[in-house]
Amino acid sequence: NEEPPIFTYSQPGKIGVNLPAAGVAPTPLPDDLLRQDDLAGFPELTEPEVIRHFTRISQRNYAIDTGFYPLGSCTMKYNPKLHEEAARLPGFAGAHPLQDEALSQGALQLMYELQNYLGEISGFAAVSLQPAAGAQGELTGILVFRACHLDRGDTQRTEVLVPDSAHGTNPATAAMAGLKVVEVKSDARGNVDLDDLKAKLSPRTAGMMLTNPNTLGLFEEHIVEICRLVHDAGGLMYGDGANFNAILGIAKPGELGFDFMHYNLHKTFTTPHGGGGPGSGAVGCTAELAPYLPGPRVRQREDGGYEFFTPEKSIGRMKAFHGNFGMLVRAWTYIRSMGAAGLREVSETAVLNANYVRVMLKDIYPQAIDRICMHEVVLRGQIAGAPKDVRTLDIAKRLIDYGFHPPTIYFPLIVPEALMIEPTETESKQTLDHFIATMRRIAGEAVETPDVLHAAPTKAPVRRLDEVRAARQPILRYDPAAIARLQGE
Amino acid sequence: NEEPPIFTYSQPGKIGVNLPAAGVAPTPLPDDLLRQDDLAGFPELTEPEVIRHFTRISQRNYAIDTGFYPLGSCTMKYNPKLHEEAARLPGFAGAHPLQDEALSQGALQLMYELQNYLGEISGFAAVSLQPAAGAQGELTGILVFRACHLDRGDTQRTEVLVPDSAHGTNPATAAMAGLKVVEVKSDARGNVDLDDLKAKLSPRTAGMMLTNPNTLGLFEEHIVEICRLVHDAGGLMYGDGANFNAILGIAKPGELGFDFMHYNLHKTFTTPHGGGGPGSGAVGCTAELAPYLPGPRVRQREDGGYEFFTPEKSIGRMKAFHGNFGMLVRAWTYIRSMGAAGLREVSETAVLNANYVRVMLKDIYPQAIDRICMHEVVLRGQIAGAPKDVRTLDIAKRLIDYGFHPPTIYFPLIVPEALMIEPTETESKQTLDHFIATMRRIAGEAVETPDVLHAAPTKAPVRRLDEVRAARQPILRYDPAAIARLQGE
Amino acid sequence: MEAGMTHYIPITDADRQAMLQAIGVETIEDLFVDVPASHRFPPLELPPPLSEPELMAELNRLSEANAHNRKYSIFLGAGAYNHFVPAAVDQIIRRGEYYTAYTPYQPEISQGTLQAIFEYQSLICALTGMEIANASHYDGATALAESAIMALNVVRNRRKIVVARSVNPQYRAVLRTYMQGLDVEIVGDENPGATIADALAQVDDHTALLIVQNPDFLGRIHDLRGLGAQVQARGALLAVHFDPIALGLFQTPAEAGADIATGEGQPLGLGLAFGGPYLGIFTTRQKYVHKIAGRIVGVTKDVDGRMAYVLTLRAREQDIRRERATSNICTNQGLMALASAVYMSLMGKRGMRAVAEITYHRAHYAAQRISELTGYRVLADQPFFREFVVQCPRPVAEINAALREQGIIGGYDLSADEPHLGHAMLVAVTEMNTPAEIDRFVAALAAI
Amino acid sequence: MEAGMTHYIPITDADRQAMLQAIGVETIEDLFVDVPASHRFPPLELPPPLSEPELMAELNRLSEANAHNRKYSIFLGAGAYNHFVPAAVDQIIRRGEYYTAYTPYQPEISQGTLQAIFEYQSLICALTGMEIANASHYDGATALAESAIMALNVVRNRRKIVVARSVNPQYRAVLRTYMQGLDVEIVGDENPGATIADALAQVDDHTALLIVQNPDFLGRIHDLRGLGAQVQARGALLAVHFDPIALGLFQTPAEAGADIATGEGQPLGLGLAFGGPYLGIFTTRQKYVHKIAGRIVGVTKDVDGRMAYVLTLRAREQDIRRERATSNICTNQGLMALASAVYMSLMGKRGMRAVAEITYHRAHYAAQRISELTGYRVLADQPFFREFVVQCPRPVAEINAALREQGIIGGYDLSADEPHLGHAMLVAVTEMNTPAEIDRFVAALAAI
Repeated sequence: NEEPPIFTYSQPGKIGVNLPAAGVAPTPLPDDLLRQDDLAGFPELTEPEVIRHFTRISQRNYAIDTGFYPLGSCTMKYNPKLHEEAARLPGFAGAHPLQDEALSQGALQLMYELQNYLGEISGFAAVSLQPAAGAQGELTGILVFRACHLDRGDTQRTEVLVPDSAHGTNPATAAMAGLKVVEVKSDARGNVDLDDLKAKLSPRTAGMMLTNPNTLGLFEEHIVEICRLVHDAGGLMYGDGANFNAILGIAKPGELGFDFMHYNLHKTFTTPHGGGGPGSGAVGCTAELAPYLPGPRVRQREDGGYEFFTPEKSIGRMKAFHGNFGMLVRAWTYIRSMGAAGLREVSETAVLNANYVRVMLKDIYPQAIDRICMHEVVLRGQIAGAPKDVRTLDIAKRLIDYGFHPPTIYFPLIVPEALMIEPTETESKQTLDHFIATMRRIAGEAVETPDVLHAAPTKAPVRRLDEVRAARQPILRYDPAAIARLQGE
Repeated sequence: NEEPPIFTYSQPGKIGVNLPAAGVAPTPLPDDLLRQDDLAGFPELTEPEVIRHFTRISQRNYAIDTGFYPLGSCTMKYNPKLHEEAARLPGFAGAHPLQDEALSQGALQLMYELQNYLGEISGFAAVSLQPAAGAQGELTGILVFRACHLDRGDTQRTEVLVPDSAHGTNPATAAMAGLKVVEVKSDARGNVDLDDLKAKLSPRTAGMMLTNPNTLGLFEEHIVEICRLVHDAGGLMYGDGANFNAILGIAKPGELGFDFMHYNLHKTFTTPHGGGGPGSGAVGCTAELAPYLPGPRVRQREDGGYEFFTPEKSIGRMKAFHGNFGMLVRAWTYIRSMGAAGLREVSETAVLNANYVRVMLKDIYPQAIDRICMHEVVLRGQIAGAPKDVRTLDIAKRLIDYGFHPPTIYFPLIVPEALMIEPTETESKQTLDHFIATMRRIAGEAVETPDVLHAAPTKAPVRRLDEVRAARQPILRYDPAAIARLQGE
Repeated sequence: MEAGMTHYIPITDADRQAMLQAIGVETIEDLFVDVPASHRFPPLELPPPLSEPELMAELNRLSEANAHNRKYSIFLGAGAYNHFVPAAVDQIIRRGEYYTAYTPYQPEISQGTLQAIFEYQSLICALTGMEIANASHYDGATALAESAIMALNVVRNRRKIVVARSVNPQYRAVLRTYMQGLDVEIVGDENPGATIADALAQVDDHTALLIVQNPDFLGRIHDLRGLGAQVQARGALLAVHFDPIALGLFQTPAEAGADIATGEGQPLGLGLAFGGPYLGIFTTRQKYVHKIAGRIVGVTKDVDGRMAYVLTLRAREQDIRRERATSNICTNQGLMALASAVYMSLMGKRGMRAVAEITYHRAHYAAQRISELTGYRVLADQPFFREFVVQCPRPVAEINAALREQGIIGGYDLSADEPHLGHAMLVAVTEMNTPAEIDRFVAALAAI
Repeated sequence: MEAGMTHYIPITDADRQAMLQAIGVETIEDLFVDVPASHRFPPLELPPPLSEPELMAELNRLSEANAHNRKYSIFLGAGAYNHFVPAAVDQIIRRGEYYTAYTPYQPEISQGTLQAIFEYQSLICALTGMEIANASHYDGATALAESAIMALNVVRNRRKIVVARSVNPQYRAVLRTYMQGLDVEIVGDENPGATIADALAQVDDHTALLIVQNPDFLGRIHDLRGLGAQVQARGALLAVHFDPIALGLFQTPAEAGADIATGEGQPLGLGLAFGGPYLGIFTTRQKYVHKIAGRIVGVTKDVDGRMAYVLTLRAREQDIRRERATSNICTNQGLMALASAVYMSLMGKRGMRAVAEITYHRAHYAAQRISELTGYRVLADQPFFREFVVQCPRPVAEINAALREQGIIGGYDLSADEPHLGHAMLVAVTEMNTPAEIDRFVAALAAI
């Protein structure tokens, strides 16, 4: 079932497309500008070979469409098929981003409506759809914070507060914006430690980045107070929307006191993850911050038509054109499909599913913080009676043998042997029960036959990998000699 | 990796679509006409569950898109992806078959052109696109023969001659048309035995059904004489087009003397086999037989537009509407993509590939008739030195373990232990070499480790099946009790 | 080698030379010596090949030269219905594992197709109430014709088939095509307006089969309870041609006592597709399992005891029985059976009922609105499902030509099939016709 | 439970009750006690939900309210090009195994994505001549901005970036957005008409990076051989932003001596998609492997010795390095990288060259024809690839409005970006513009 690199099928002369002749009198090519290597190393294949190759390797992937994918923090929910049809409609898939606005009214209407829907769902006054991913949404927000402070003449605000439980993107974002990261501790209930927060707030505070529900899967019990404290210190509150799937119709971040947040359309709003992307990291903010948003945004003209505009004090473009439009079509479709009650049912069910997994497993896999959780639960892979060398990694790999994608492991960093399980609302009780039973069975194996866990997986396309070899002697492009050496070792 | 029947996911209340409300004042339902069982046994599922189920079981299939499929007589060639896009264009996929001709000119033009192309490629004067599959094309032809004879007042012609090497559909078709089957022997070179043919021709001969190249993969060397003999006896010649992929631009059946033939658009003209269908069995014939063809056919009006018409002496409709239109779109696209030279290259390469396999294997797997073959080659699974109980079936099943679909086996019936290999033109020499090496390897195993062959396959989703059990105690619909009994045995 | 001639053919010039050498011939042409020289390599007069961009442009032009359901409101049915097709259906059937596979003759590597067809059979049984279903026929018409063949084989020595006038006229035509060589008398549909009772009256002791359709071609729903018993009492079989969408609400063929039930599966997620590929559904009683044509999938075990699926009872089929087979069917509509299985699974119990209800209520709303128009008369003396007959003030062709200008495809013109009804239009309404669209249709009719 | 609210949610009422009981709460609401009561369960003012048929109808209406390439001839480029998209590309990327998978963090069950990305990286290296490529950035603009970040990290203590005026203005804008917090000076693009030589002249010993684009925003192709050496001699890096289609024929960034090469992958089979999702290509030298942002796939072995693929050198990434990471990139454009890998595999050596040649010849044909028109002047003093500047007799907006009536989307209006060129239109021609279409375009221009 292995499939060799596509380059091994190459033979001189083959081609996989049927292209037209130029059909015009040729113009001489400028010889001195031509490449000299005749595309050396580029493969030559026919369409049947290309299709077979990429079909075969696809079957070596686990995906939402093949099984349960309880990857905490990633919201691996089902991607509705109607959305795929929608995004491929010719007026969406075949429209040029720079064609005249008069020729793009359908696309602009969709973007305008999506801006409004996202604003309403989150309690924000303004939305920009441009950022391409959550991390870019974060960068957008922090740049907006910076621009706002500078615009007020406040040049001292160089610090961004980040809880110790935060996603790695948060501190990386702050650094990318040229700001300094100050870490805030979590308390015993998994909330931000208010004393530590107070200690770290200062006139240098540009703002705080907070995920709520946080990465422990817990709702910040003091969220209103946190926002007030940050505001009182002159800072702004950034909401990491990675966990927004928990609170649709449950709470609006804008009403809780956040000034800015990003939406992961590829999490909460069902656009597919694509094996790593594309996503969309649309952002929403208060009216106060709206003038700094990246452009273009869409507004309605007095005549009812739609047009692009750039906010007056915009930090500038985050990328070319208007955002990952194909993702916007899917998100718009999802919201229009679910409506207000449907979205609330999404979050309610996501939280129900997570709590069900929690109560059915926490006697064996201790919960990091013993509280009702939101859309995900963080457990610890520390099984009573199991040998010490049975680690969370082994449990995760053993799940693969039973046909499950493992949860997120070793995150958040503050929880030892963390197992972060996010079932989402699109899984049935039947699937959850099967997963729970399997987790319990693995706990038994951990005690009785720990070697089975160390050896796992044995039923996947490959077994555990030599990751050190990959990093120490990197082979990062097709190189027959290097691969032959590897295979000869 | 097993996947239970979809019914096992059912739970009351679930639904997989989002339907509109009626939105009109309801009309009382006629109580006495309603079904009484509330659709008992019908499942209830959500979209995620349905998609996951059918995605998972799909991976338990072998297909052209996953590997080499040298199934003789079936022409498992590559199905181009552009064709799938073409057939789904909204004016093809969303047009009603009975909408006015004025609203269907694109579809009619395509059908008209396809009629002409198929006629030209085969040397026939008239084409009907209506038959849904090769077998229905056969029935069409034999009914046309019958109608033609009767129309001439010749009521005695009740026999159809069929070679002993014929596809099973040929005799079954004759019987279905109420005619008697007379079998004609093959000679030592794999041709129709001319003496036997002469002996069996008579005033009762309605016609002869012949596949050319025949099911031994051989071109009938005396085809012109055979046609003459049948015609001289007052009969008509039917060409089974199953093997037409061998002779595009090589020979035209209409010019060789055939009166009628069917085209398997799902073989020669790349429309996919769909796991058993749909196909399309368009038919072509001489001008003499054209008045008997089923309607509607398409003709061009004087104003350049297109219209349906029914031939004056038509045998009648073979099915509702106009044929499997989606297949017609794909076949049209293929012909327009390849052109005349391309089609000839198709057949030349199909024949080249088959002969290459032939010469590389016939020293170990004896060729049924030692001649240059056409697009497929018939070998015998009789390996020198192997135990007697190693049969062709075992060789076929062992191929599965090596990642190949087996060839057709035990057909044609006149060849003991037949292995009928049709590589098609869409396979590379690399793939053929790999297949050849594997066949040779298996021959070695047959001698050295025959049990490996008897036990094969071991790497497929399931191993050999109890087919007797399936037939003796048939479970033909989901029945949990029957399945439980089966599993408990 | 020309660019563009080989994108589907992975044999290079170098390969070709090496292979010819291995074969022991000089040129490709040498492989064709068995073809009579006088007929070898005829020229093919075909248009020059088109590149892929040109081909898609031309296909798009042909496609847009047709009316279709993204552009037009469709009130036309008569055997093909504009029901909703969930996107999930196409997502599944365009998986290469399904549509590029052959008939599942090697069960070990065809479990996907086999399980899907088994589930199709099971769903069809649940939908119809019938005991067994095969893996499909070409379409509703040919399934109906095969019911006659089967009846002739079950009820020996009877050569008369009675078919009700209210059966789709195209289906009756196909029945006659199929029967033409078999020395069979087909009666029952001679007289315009003949009822099912009239047809039943013609069932005698020469009759092998009575065929009725419910809802019938004119959309009317009949109470067929007891019909099977009456037919069987005369030694014949009853075949009921059903509409799978109507079965979300209405009497099943099993409740009618049918021995055979056939249907056109097109409304089960296949789309209009200008008439095909569609899906012939065929069901019967368990006791006729050896008489049914076509493929059937059953459950069994492998040598390790794992549950598995397999084509079974194959001795019935043409490739084994040859001239003693009762049908020559080989290729069927497998992928369409899969599509309908996905559709039925998505719909489920609630969805099947809901589609039928929405269709019913909207059709009746439309009929009511049209009946209020001056000059139009709706024939609604009998219950109907989604189709009904409207007698119009002018020829239907004229009305449809006017509707077309409004972006509406009007109903089926019955003047050729049922001239006794006058300017009669058969109007179809589904869940795709919104109330607003129906109102536009009614307004357009009023304005003509 | 309302019909239609649960088609994506497989938890029934009965399940919900059982699960609440297991959890030990009475109602769903009890799970949300941590949310401040005053802010709990706010109403959402959204339009009522649409059923699937209604949704598709509304989507179709919005889609058809846009011009698109099945209806219009497109001569507009400026960073997004109407190249041919083979059907095989979509066939692959719409496989659920690919598009519904997450980032391949569990390599044992992600070999499909990992191998595809490895092959993407390899194809990009072959195309560009560069040594390593990452698994993608968001688009060409952000890839270019990341080249500046990387340069600042490679060339320590230099805070000046020089960017040529002929770099896409949107990309220059994004570069400035990304740099705004990093105390960096960006120069080189101030003066209209400034050349690459002018930009090079600004590279001094405070400069970390020179960024040029080839073909440049106005379509011109430059001979950049030796440029890398000149820049490196001043202690700076050279980044070349390339066009992947042009590389079928023209000088690679490697031949220019680039340290970093970035590109917009959109023309590689992604379609126009109203601006996204596109694909940011990022390549550099092997020696900077620890400085590159984003994901990288490498080859290794499993414990049984089987060759396998894995995300590698992960210590560079934000989830491990956190505030010491040089980029926060996490989600990328993986599926688009796959699409481009399928495209490049289909095209191969011959196809990539052919597309570039057809584009080149047709663009020059169009330029020649337009240059013959009275009132139009083509700026073609330098070699160009697929785009060229036309100075028009009237404002470009007026001309485009007239073209629109002919079903033609005219070129990019340069008046905002490069006002010194007058009524200048940037015209793009690809293999999708047939000679006949070009003739129509020229005729339409002539008639304005």
